[in-house]
Amino acid sequence: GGTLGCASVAVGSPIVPLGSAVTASCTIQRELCRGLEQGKVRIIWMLDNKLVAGSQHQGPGGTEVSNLTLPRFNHTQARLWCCVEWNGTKQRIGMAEIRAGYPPAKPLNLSCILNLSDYGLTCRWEQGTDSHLPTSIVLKCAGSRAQVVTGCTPQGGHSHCTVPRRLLQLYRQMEIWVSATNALGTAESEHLRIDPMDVAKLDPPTLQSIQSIPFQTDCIALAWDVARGTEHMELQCELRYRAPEDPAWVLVTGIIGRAGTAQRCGFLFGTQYHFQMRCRRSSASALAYWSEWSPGRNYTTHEKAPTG
Amino acid sequence: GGTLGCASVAVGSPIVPLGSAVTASCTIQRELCRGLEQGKVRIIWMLDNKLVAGSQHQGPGGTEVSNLTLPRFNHTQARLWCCVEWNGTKQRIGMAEIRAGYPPAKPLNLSCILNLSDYGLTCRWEQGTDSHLPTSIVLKCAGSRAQVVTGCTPQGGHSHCTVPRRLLQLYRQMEIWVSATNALGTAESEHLRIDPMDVAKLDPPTLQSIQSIPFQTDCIALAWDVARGTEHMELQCELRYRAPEDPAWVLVTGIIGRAGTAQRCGFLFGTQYHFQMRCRRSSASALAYWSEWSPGRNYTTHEKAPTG
Amino acid sequence: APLTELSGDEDFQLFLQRNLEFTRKIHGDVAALQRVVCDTFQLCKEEELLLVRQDLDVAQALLEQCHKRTFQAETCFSQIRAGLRIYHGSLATIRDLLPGHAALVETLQLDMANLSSNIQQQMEDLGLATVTYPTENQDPLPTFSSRFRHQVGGFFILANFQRFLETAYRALRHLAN
Repeated sequence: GGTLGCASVAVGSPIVPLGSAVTASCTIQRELCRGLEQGKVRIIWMLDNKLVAGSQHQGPGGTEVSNLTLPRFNHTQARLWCCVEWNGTKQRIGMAEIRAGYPPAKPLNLSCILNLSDYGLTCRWEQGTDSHLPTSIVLKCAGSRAQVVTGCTPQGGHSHCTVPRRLLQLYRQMEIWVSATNALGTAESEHLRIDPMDVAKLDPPTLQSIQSIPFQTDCIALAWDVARGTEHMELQCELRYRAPEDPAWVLVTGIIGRAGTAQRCGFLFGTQYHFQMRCRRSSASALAYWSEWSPGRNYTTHEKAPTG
Repeated sequence: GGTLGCASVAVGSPIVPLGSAVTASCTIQRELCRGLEQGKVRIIWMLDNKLVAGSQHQGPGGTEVSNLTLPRFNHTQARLWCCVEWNGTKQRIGMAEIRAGYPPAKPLNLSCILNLSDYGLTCRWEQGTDSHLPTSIVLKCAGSRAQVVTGCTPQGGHSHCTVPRRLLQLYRQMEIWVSATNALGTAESEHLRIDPMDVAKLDPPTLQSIQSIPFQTDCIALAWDVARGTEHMELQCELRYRAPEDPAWVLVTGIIGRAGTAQRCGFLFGTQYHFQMRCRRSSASALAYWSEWSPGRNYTTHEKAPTG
Repeated sequence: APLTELSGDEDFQLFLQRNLEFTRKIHGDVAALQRVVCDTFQLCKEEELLLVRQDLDVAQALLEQCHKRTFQAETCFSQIRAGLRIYHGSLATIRDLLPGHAALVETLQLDMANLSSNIQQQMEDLGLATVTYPTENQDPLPTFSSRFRHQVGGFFILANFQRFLETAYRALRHLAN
């Protein structure tokens, strides 16, 4: 607490749960207070700028002591002033800062995405109710044997941060969680057990060419390429198409393989179709993210071939 | 010049004024050139990819020397290749890069503005004709005793840069100029001798209220406030007003003082007027910038008071 | 020529006009810092802290030769420069107290250094002897035994500096016609 040499303010704890009781004492050693040697010393308490009543008594060694109890402290932050009257003025001679709040809330909905351009792992979560206290929040990242714990710290009060590549173990399970700590306690989110590659977010594939297969004009052949940087991956892709006036997409799933072609029949003749494709790693994890749908490509099928 | 050990190319100067003569020599020490020991050595010159004729003769110590003179070198940048014939092919065995251009042009129309939000001094100038040569351009700033020369360097080929506050001397004359230097010379702009405060660009004042002065209804009183951050300055302000249908503004000059009110008479009754105000520092310098005109304010004067 | 006879000298008058405004600017920035100390630490009224002040050794620069009765221009200028240096150093205490306002404190220190060198150059222009201070300020910073005394120390550094600026301002204005 604030000590003047001549006055010292002590509080039970500078940080308390919101609504709990606060006790404080102000002790004045008169012989150390120039100007307070003579006459009666009347100790006055102020909470921020509001007078509050304490109980004053003589303490050991000729000191004057005033105790104060605030039964329900419901300020998140306040200053407790110990004052005395002197030459007709109220002199502030001691002070203690008190903060009140809650233990940190459990961070929820932790999810991560691996950005394939720099292999940084960006994780997001929901912070929960404000604890009103300085709270340090850290994303923690441990190899499965948890020898080394790395991670990242969100900046500027955001609820996301990015673990740089050099702190990650790729192609192996890691444990990832958020830890929030303040003076009143610590809370941890669920622990994600994932291989960062399982949450890789791919760039969409690109539809290179679409042609009708000459003799069956209701079939088309489609050539596509995977996004740069994903050539080495086992991918699972999907194709969707529809004619402009169709409300619903036709979805073709289970296109496997790294790059290549796909064939599809049953198209109407002389009709313009809009095609899009997307891919994801065919890893076992349910968390795997689909890439965005690729930029669309239009293709108009042949008019019906003259029969006979 | 580029030396191969066995061949060395020397030029008079790697950087020459555009259109001036260029001389070069290529010296071949046969015993150092594996493969050139036997037979006749024929030196061939190429300017970039064009053949040019040199004059070859025997040099000291069994060397072969070829001299070349280009009377009017009008490339801004070219490579001079020394080659020899070998096994029926043309071998490039030496090279010298030559650049040509002009001494830097004198930077013109130097002007500066002090931005009052961060007290950075931004100066602009005109660069003049391109010298075609790598030219370093620096804005220089010296206290009047020129003990310390600071300034700034324009980025990305721009003709402006900003001297940060910590490199400025406020409320005292500084000398500011632009210096351009390349291999062929240096050029300096005019030297500005100004106190940075003299070129401060103020934010406009704000018109707080406009009222008719009750008994002389053709007069109005106008209250205005100076822009934040200029409260300590001696200001010189101007007011302008006009009725919507008037083509010309009425201009009231010489309004002095930091914040305050101004009175003005001769207004028509029951007429809406549009008012604007602007200020500048009333420093002696003719360079002082006016602020923009303040956002306009409309005010409709009273109807004519009933007479008698 | 003694400074007071220079009232007609144009350069000297320009120097005075410029640095009167500069002093007003610095005074305004110190007032802004005082408002921050009041808002942040609830330390607003000097009369409520007189007892505590008796126990704190806080920098205070006196300007005896700048007061009307004992006015001596040349010495007054030197005392202003010496005072600016003392307060320049003790502003570091304020920067520690108010990390969120470090930019305002640094601007204030830059302005104080500029004002001091403006005065120095003017004195040299007038052929007066001057002191050149080393750029880095080696004076040890005062230490405080508690956050409360550190905050009150900061309050009084600013209060003393405001009075110093007001005295210096009156002296400059006395020289200007």
